[in-house]
Amino acid sequence: MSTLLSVSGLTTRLLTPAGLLAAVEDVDFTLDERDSLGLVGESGSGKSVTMRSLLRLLPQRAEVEGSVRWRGRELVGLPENALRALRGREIAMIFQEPMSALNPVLRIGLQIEESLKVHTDLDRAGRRARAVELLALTGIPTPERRLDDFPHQFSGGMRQRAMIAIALAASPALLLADEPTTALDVTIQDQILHLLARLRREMGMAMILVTHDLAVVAESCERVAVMYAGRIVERGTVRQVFAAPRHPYTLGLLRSVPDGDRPRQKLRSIEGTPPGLGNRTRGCAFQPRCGFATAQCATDRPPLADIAPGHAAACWQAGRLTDLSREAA
Amino acid sequence: MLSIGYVLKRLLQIIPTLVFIVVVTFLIVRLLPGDPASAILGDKATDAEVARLHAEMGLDRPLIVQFGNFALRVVQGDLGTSTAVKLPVGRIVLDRLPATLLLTVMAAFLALLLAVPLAFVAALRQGRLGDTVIQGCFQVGLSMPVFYVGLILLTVFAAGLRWFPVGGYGDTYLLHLYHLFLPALTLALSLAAVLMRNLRTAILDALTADYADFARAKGLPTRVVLFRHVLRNALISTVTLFGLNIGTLLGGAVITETVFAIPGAGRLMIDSIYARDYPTIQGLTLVLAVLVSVAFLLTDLVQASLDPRVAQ
Amino acid sequence: MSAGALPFEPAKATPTRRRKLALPGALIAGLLILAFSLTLAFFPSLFAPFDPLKFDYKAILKPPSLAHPFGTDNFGRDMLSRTIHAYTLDMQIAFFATIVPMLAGTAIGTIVGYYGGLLETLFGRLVDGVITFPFIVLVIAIVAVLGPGLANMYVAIGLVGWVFYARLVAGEMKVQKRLDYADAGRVMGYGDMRIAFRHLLPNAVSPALVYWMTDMALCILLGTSLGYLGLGAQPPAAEWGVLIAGGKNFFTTAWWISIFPGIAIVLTGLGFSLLGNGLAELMKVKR
Amino acid sequence: MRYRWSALIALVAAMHVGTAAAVERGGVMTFGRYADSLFLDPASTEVNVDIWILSNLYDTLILPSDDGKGLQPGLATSWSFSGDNKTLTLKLRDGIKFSDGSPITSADAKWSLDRTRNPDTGAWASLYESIDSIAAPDPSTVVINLKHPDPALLPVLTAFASAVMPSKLIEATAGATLADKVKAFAEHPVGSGPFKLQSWKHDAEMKLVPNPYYWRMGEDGKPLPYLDGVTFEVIPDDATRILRLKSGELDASEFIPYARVEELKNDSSLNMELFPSTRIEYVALNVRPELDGKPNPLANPKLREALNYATDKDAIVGIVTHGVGTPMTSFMSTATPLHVGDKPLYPVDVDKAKQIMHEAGLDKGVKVTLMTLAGNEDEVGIATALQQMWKEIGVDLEIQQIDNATRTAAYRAGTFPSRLSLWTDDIADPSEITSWALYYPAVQSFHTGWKNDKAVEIFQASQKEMDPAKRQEEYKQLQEIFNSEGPTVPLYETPYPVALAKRVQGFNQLPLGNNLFAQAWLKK
Repeated sequence: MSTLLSVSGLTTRLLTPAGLLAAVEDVDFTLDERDSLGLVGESGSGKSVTMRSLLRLLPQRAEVEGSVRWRGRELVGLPENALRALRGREIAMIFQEPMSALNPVLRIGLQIEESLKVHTDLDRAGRRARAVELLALTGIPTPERRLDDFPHQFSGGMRQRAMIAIALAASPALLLADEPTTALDVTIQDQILHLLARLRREMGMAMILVTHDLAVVAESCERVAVMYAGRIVERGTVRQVFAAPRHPYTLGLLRSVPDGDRPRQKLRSIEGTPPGLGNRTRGCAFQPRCGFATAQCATDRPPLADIAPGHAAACWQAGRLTDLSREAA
Repeated sequence: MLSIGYVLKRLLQIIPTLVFIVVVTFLIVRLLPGDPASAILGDKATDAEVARLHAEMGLDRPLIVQFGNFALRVVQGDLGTSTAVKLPVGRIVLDRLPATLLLTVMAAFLALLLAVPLAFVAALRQGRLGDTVIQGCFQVGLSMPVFYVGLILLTVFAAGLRWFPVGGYGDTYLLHLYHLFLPALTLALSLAAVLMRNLRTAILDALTADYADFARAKGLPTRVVLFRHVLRNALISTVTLFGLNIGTLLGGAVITETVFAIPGAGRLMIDSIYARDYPTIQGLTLVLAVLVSVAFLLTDLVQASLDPRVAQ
Repeated sequence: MSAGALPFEPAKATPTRRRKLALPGALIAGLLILAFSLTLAFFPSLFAPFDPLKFDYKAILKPPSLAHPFGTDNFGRDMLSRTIHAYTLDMQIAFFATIVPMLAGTAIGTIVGYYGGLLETLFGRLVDGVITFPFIVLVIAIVAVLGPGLANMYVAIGLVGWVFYARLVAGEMKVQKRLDYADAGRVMGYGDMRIAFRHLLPNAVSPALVYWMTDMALCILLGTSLGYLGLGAQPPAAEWGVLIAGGKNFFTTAWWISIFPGIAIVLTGLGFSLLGNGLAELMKVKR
Repeated sequence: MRYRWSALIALVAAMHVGTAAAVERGGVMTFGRYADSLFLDPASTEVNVDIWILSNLYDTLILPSDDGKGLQPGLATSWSFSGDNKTLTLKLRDGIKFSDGSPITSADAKWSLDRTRNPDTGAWASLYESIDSIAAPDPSTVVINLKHPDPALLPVLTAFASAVMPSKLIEATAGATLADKVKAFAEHPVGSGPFKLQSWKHDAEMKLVPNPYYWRMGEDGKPLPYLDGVTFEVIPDDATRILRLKSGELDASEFIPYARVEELKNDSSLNMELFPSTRIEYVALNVRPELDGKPNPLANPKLREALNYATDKDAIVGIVTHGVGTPMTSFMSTATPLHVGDKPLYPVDVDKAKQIMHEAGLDKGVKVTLMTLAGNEDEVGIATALQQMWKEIGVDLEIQQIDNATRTAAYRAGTFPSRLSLWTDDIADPSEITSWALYYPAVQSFHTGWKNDKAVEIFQASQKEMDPAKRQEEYKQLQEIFNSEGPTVPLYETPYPVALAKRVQGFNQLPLGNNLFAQAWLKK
């Protein structure tokens, strides 16, 4: 399958009281058609900013550098109205808080039809029919009647389904999902993930899923990229990374998640907290919290180097990490 | 969105408010020192004449009886006769009300016309020059006494540039609007300042809200994002604020009418208080209270239509 | 009050997202202006070159000069001294006209907001009544009953002003009382009053405090309007409203009489609103 | 002794020189007023806003001369007293009509005067108490029988309250009582004056148009008035009124604040007129021994004398009236007939005042309260000036700003400590102000409680004294008594400041305040 999206050297700076600071630095990854990539990391790791930078959904005075090629077309520096034509039609996005992402004062039907009005040439009746279709597609009962309801008349799960219906109105090629399940309780979370999987299959849609929940990544994504302090520290297929994590941070994350099939094991958390935007050191950003850090880690930053085909990690100890971790266990 | 039940409920709520206002006015007026008869007859009248007028006005009867008569007649639509100009209060109030209504409606319209676009500009250019200049001007506008602003506008635009007449009210409907522009602008300035500041904050919050991001992510044109999504949400709190300030707008009309020589109900109220013209004070207060309650209800309904969560 | 339209602007508390650019600057600027105003209010004679009441028949209506930087009024009194001495009265107005309504309104708002039910509907009608009634007319009527003078003006404003605070606090209290920490209080066996005042009020009071700042500026403006109607501060005391009203007739010939007190009002009003913005910023309240 | 007035009239007419410029007819004059009229009924209205324009709607049997001091024929062409001065016979002009064309007869005059002099229907009945009865033997003769000779009768007959009204029309108007009939009639009045009311939008605009049947002739031999109409506009704010005048939207504006008289004098497009007036400003001091239970310091004549000498009238004239006013030379204004006195009363002498305070044992100072009108610039100015001047001699003056109704109630009840007072005469005769000022049985001398038996005695005599010389002498004594020990602090007199556009000619305001438009005309 051809490459849908290729991102290289992506750097985004945001305006903070202390001036323009880089929230995302030098991020590279690619995404093929129908592929799904999980962007995972603690809050403040820059995963959400990375996703928003693709569509340039950033506050007024943010700056984006590097390259984002969508179907071979460079998006960084594209004029606003050209980029706008692409949003919703080819790349769609859904958000974490369905209650605040849906406009509380507009009927759900209208919030779907306005998208169709921009991206399709359906007439009023056609749009209304399509809207009903979309609601049914996302599993909302009696969609015909629910069109004229308001967001506050929907339950948490229903609101998320409605938001997905709105996003998929123009059958986009790529869906960007910013922590879509975080605000939902577990049972509904599972339904939403299955819904997303089914829709991707039926509509041949690629997906980038931003989350801090490794279980969600494991269940929904083929490939994963772990971000820390604005950089990708490890990238590969889920199977490769989960089986043999090559970066201490990924290892620490995996160890802090209970593994259903292994008997009682001690969960270990990672000490300390990720560095703020301002104070990123010269060496590897994870060094202060890393159990395997050497002198070199403090001085020069490890590049994101391939260890196996399709599997890369940014750590001087990447090669020897599995045996080191067994000794320390 | 607006259920009839909600509208009816709100309409019924006006009744107790009106009763409260009528009773309060009736009592306050009776507390005013200085017997109205002597206020009307002035220094030179003899005591006999004062006593005669006092009895004629029925002021010697107990309060409850006076209130009974007043309430009875109000129900029949008779607001009594003004002791100052010896004309039925109903007719005077009807004669003077249009000027004040027109003035306050125009002022409200101008206030919104000023506040909404400027709040948008200030919000979109948050922190930059445009924002500080707009906020600064409104801060000055808010702190200037109404009569002073009125005087400046009159001197510059009316007497100076002759764009507008110097006060007065004109005869035809069109002339009314032409005459009332400057006073309405004077009255609108302070209200616009309040609305602008509130709306600017509301727009800032709406701009950064998720539904705005989602709207942009849907690729909707900026116009749709700003008006249908951002402004519509931001206006809700501003409409409530507007409702709260209607009584104040009317209060401001009192001075504006004096400065611009407009024969409005505001000035009639002040003259009546000074002349201890009980019937006119009571009648006018009741009429004004009804109008303000209706206006208050209208803004409530507008808000309910804007925000479905309220009307349920 | 002005009878000039004195707009009231209650803040509305809704959950907000943390704003990127905190603005403590507004608070600092506000405090600076407030400090400046209070110093002049407490020690006017230190800064005022002349006695504010002293006539000088030979110096009637003199334009600004070295001797009289703000010029003189139609009694030959020095306008700079009168504007400075007016700080004493006007800061009094700002504080005394608002402190009682703020405290009373907050207390009533807490109780009404906490208990709700019939009390709340009754309160709602009372609030509608007070808001619907043209405020300036009520003040003038009350001042006419009690006679002009600042003390009566405080009473007049107080009788009406508390409603806005009560309405704000009641609204916020309804939100706070549904939160978990209110139930926690009940679980711990605290009485209603203790929960309402010790626990809920500190979180519910912020919009009222922010509004208090604006209210202070508005009360000074109200003094100006009453001054225009002759019901404000009594002569020969210096108060900005009275000074501006006094200078009205010399508007074209002796503009300085009204301009400088006007500037003082703008500056003080600016101080209060900056303070309000800063406070709102600090307590994450939407102004 | 038959004394025919007609000889005197010829003399007065001759004096009236008037500008020789040819009169131009037509045009409507707009006149800016500070307040609107309330109730245009000559018999029952009390307020100046009504009184000062009534003379344009109604004529009286005898009219005041143009300088307001003398008389001239009105609806009556001639009048004469009987020998014993107890009967006045007036001959009506023939062919005179009301503004609706109906004839004016002696019955109308009798009906009007009877209504005015009846205390139940006339607010000014006390001025007519000398009249016993009125007869109308034939349509053109009115005979007034008096209880006693009354020197003030003729000036009283020129007053607004003596207006001749259409009796038949009023009686025919719908209404339960006479008062209701008058109220209905007052909305569309029919009068005998130079103008009639065309429209009246309260507190905004009143339009007068010429009375087609008016009897009086202009200089060009055609009936008065010269104008096509007068439009009154109500503009309460002084500054706005002047702005409107300067921008040409008004032809004239009354009550120019003193502070701006100088400025308008230098304005080439305007005539700043200062019409002589009977308007006086004074402080009335309550002299009763006790005031609400406490001893009243002002009861001590020494203190009153000290206050008078401590008051610098010239300074107050300078500060408050910006030099437009003049210090008072007697308790009545110089424009009041029989006024005596050429030098200002109590010229300021602070040392003498201190000396008097010392003699009266008041060195340690005394507290006095003054009631002033809330919002009235002039009164605030005077009060502030007095406060500072009296402080010099140890008198601590507390200023109490209250609204008019409250002050009037305290004034009438005699419970006011002291107050600022303003007075304008209503008739061109000193008897009105004198009865208020010193005739105790009337209103206890300006309600102050001051009583001087000798003054009361002389006043009663003067009320019946027909010999002008003797009456002059009596008034001379009355003024000497009052000016030396009266219960007031006289301040100043002021003219009526009216600003007129250059094109306005012939407009006149009498010392009594009446605004006369009959002989006004607009130069093209």
